[in-house]
Amino acid sequence: MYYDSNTGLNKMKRYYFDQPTTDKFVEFLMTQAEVIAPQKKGDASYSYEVVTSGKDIVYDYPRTIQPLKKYFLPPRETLLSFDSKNNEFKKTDIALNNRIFFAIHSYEMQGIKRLDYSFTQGNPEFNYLQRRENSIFIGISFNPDKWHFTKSVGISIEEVERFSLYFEPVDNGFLVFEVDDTGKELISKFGNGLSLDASMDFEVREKEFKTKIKYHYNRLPQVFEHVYNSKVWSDIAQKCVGCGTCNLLCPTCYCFDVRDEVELEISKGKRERFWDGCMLNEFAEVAGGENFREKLSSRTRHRLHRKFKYITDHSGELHCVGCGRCTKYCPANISIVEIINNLIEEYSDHQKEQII
Amino acid sequence: MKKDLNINVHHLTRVEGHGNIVVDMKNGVLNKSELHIVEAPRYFEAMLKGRNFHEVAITTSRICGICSLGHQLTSLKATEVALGLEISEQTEILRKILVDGATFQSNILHALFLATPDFLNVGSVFPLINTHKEVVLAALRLKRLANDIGDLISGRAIHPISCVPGGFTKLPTEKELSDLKEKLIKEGIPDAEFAVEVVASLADKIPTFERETEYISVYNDKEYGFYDGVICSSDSGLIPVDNYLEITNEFIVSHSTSKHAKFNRSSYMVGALARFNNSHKLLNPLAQKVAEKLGLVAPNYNPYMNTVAQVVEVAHCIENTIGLIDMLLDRGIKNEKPNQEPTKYGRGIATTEVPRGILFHDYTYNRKGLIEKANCVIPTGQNLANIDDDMKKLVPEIIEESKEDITKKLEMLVRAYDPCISCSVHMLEVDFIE
Amino acid sequence: MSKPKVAFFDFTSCEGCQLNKLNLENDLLSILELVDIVEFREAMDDKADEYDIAFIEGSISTPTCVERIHDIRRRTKILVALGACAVNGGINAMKNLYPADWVKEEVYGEDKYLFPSIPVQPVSALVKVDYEIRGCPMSTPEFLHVLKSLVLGRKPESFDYAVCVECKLKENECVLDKGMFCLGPISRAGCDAICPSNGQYCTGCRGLVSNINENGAVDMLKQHGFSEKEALNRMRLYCANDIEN
Amino acid sequence: MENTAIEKQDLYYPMMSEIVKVETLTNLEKRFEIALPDNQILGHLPGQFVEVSIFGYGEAPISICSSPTKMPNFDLTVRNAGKLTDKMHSMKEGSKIGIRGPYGNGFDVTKFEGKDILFVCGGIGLAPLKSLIDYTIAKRQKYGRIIILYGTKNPSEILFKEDIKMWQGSKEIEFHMTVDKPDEYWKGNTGVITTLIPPIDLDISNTIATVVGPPIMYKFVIMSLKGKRMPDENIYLSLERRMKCGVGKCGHCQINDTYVCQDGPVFHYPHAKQLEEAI
Ligand SMILES: Cc1cc2nc3c(=O)[nH]c(=O)nc-3n(C[C@H](O)[C@H](O)[C@H](O)COP(=O)(O)OP(=O)(O)OC[C@H]3O[C@@H](n4cnc5c(N)ncnc54)[C@H](O)[C@@H]3O)c2cc1C
Ligand code: SF4
Ligand code: SF4
Ligand code: SF4
Repeated sequence: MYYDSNTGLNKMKRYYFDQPTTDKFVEFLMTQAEVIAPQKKGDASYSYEVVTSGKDIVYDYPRTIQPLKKYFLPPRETLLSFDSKNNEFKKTDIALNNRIFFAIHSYEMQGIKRLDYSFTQGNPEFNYLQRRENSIFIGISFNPDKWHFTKSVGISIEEVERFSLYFEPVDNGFLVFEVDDTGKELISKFGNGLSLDASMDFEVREKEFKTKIKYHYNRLPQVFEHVYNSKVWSDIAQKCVGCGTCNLLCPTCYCFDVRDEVELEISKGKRERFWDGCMLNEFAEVAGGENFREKLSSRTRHRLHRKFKYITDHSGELHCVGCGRCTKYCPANISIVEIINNLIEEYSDHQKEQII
Repeated sequence: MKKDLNINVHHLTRVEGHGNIVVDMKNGVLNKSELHIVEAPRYFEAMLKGRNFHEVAITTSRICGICSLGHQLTSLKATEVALGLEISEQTEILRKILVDGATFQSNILHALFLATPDFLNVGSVFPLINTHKEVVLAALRLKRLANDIGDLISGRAIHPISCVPGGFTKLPTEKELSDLKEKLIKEGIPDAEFAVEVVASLADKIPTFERETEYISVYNDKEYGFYDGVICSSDSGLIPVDNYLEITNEFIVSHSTSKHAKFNRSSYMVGALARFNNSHKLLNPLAQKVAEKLGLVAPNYNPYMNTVAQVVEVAHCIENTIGLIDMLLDRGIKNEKPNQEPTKYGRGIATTEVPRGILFHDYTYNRKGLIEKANCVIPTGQNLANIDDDMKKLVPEIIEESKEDITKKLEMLVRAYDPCISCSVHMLEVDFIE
Repeated sequence: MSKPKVAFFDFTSCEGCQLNKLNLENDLLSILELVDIVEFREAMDDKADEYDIAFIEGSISTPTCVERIHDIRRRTKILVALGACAVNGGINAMKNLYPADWVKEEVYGEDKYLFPSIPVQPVSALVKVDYEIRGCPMSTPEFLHVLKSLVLGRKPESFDYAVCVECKLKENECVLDKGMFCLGPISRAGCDAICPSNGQYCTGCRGLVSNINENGAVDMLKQHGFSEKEALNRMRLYCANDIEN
Repeated sequence: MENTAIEKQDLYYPMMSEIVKVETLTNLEKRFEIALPDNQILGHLPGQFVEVSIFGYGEAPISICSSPTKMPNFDLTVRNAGKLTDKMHSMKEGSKIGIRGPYGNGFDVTKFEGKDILFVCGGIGLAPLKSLIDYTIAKRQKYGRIIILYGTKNPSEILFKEDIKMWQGSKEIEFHMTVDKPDEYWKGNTGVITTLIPPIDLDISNTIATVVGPPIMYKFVIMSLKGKRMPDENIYLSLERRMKCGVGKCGHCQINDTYVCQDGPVFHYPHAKQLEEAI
């Protein structure tokens, strides 16, 4: 899971882009495909948006509000439109534009990788997979803030898996690494006639993560074998208000709800799906009023188990990528790392007791 | 001559709120001719006590759905005076656009949807969809356009969202503003001109009746008095806003959950006609032309002409909004945050013209920024005594007509004031005892 | 199938919800294709004896209201509570926080008996309410959704989850994050998070989500710098009847 | 994504099918016979379900209550519980509805061959089990005893009265039923369904028990079966959860790490026992 980043990048061909070259590169990308990149949103937030002017791109950003999943599993999506008078329905056209996702962080890319797994398992899902076609990803490194803990879940800042190119900021510009053939092709198309000094040495500077999980990520599934009945869940439930933010903004959460809505011309309408979340009250309620996860403690437990155990048991990967969104945006300031560390503590106490 | 007459209109329709008209004449003596306000009291001023300054305008906006914007702005202004919050020029321009939009919306609603059916002898606007589809469509477009103004500038036309103490939490973009301006020019003005034609063709249906009274409105020597200014009385001239209690002199009458008001005479009038009579010289050129076309000349003493004055104001508001948008576009939209750091705590009094007339909010804040004392004086309340006086003069003048016609004329009279009954019952002054 | 007969009634309220319907200018004509509006005092003179669907705006706050609402319930097949005032008492219910007699006396002095007033109650406290449209004012898309659903003869969707959900779906910058107050995490959705989307905070006008963690909510607001007193006070703006302690 | 075979493009798209017969069973339940387009055969196993779809009203998972041996049409028994089910109740012969499926695992009928089968059905739980009951009756010689225990709240909720008459009259089937609250005409057993279990004589090592009913029923039925020393391996349950997609994507039906729509709704008890949230 965890690549030695130094060797990873060191083997790759690289180029130096100063800022004007970078701007030109963005312009070039925009001629190739729709470019999507982080931009400012509100006072102190960011979001991935379609680029209309290279000036809007923010290269140094902590994280966006919504993860990149919004481009593959939109928050609100029409599954089909119908005409009930004639008993007909139309599948929705999913536009197949080429898209380049630019200035993406490693954990975000890994989030997409986890979603790929979830949407290809069992019944592969056409809507998602079709949106995933013709996507190119260009990575960029980031400076961890107090919410990131990607390293604790085995994802380094310089993890380049699934990127085509990777940008590392250096003085007055970027070192651009050629990760795969698509990246190579892009550079050669763009670089025609430009002198892109490629000889620069590069050494990864270790960046400090302020937030850490106490155990190595390899041991987390094992911890989760033993904490199902932990007290930690009910402790968290005292604070949690069940707003669902942690589900909705998580890059690897993908649960949804489906609703039909008709137009004022009552026979026409559409079937839409929306992001949903297991933290919400009605998520597991059935006709007759039975709610299979009524307590907030059981909901948080389910959420965490989906990140660290249930899917992990099948995919072999943790389904938390350490982006820190669920913590940063939780109105009740509930920290996922704190939950895990508390679970670890309880688990290790328990282990000690067993030894004695 | 008829000696006895008894009219009791229970829950007058096509007005906002609940009111009854009661006329009682025995042996030629008029015992009673009153508008009974039976709306349930809501005790807003009491509820305001202890509310944080962020919540005050949100609460007072709920006094009335129709004038929610007027309450909101007046409330914000009073809060800003009390807490010493300066607002920017941009905020002021945006607020003026909002006042124009709200007046435009409300006047169209009243003139075309609520009052016009009377002139055409139908019970509501709905039958007109079949008989006068073009008019209804134009009216709907105008109303939508007016609401678009509120939606764009404050997030929602009813109970606005983004205008808060000290400024706006969200600003329109320049593109949105210039699109709105386009629409006002391309759609708004032609539709308004069409509406004026329609009203002109109905002019002979407007009852002739005159009763001179005192006209009170906001006055401002730079522009038609809407957003801000001093108090103007046609009897005694200009009066500072802080002295509003000298004018309103509220008193309780048993037939109304809303208090009545009087100043120099037994009653006074507020609203479109009062504004027109006091400020007509400051109307925009388009509105001046409309007034001329509709035969509205100041001073006008026919309360039924209030509806016509509203149409004149619609023209004014559209043209004025276009000018204000130009002003904003010239300056460019600046990304300003609301100024919400109080510099003092105390009393603040503010006035604004809402569609139905002059409105006062008067707050006292304590040192924690919580409301200690509040008073709101609402236009419909101020008009009630004047409506009763009008009825007293009108009933004997039309006593020879059928009871049905008399009832209709009385209903039309009350409707002409465009009374906003549900807000009028909130003009309740409460002193809190700690 | 004949068109359902629809009536609108107003009780103690600002009538903003009714007006909001008139603000459906673009859809008004299509609505009239779907239903027959048989009573709507704010806009028309007509009255009817029976209705298929009655929309009720406003809270119950006088003895006359009590009679009227029972009468309407008898005449209608379906009764929909429209807007915060009708659904949970809304802003009016703040009145209940004060001793009633004191308020009345302060306002009307010795004339206080002229105007009877009882504690503010939601419509559901007196008669069976089939469906609710929450909000202050009600949201027009939701009103349309309910109207269309009832014309289809189906149960409308209810939105028993937090405003935060809709806020996140729209990718708004969180106003709590900006140091403002917000009730979005515990208030019912269905408004499409219109207030946070306009940079303003959620005032909880749609009432609270069911099965709520009330202590957690107060703690949450405390963590954002609001005292327990302020937090509860501000929750009561629209939920005076629903907040216990 | 390169090289991903896009299979099943029609994951969420229903087949427009026809209701060919409607039969009122109780105040709340109706049985519908459904014909797929072009005489297609659904090809289900007993215990599987379909997603029923009515445009404007949504979708709902409904168990197939007829045996696969009945062809080409199949039956659904629907309780009026909300948006879609209410609309379905107002539909007549000839109406169109959408069908997706069959979904879920269903019962492994070959594994049951040669065994005695005990059916424990609570309320509407009889509907999903009916497909298995009918199947075992159709293939009668392959199975041992067929014992059906059926309990409802009150006599008015009894489903499939015709079939019950047949079961009661048949020598090849042992049928017992009970109601929680009898009315004045009720002559049979009264009491909850677990009261039917102790009196019956079972060859527990060769009996398969299949249990379907309301959520609270499972715990007690299993306790009774354990009381008869029924081994866990011989017990099968079918569980209900909220469900939207039916194809393992929407997340609603998860019991711990298990998707009811994929790995269920039929659960082998030793597996269900491992799932903390299951019963
Ligand atoms: C595998 C499976 C098999 C089923 N088989 C049958 C059957 O054979 N016959 C039958 O009548 N019913 C069956 N059900 C239950 C049926 O799916 C629900 O009653 C139905 O979804 C309600 O849909 P609605 O649109 O009518 O109600 P809605 O208006 O959507 O909701 C009414 C209530 O039902 C709840 N609900 C929503 N979705 C579901 C759901 N998937 N399951 C249960 N409750 C839900 C909601 O919480 C709500 O309170 C089955 C459910 C499952 C999961
Ligand atoms: S974001 Fe926080 S408060 Fe909201 S559901 Fe998640 S953990 Fe609970
Ligand atoms: S669980 Fe939290 S930290 Fe982990 S990927 Fe999801 S949102 Fe990010
Ligand atoms: S602004 Fe309010 S509603 Fe939106 S996410 Fe933040 S807390 Fe929730």
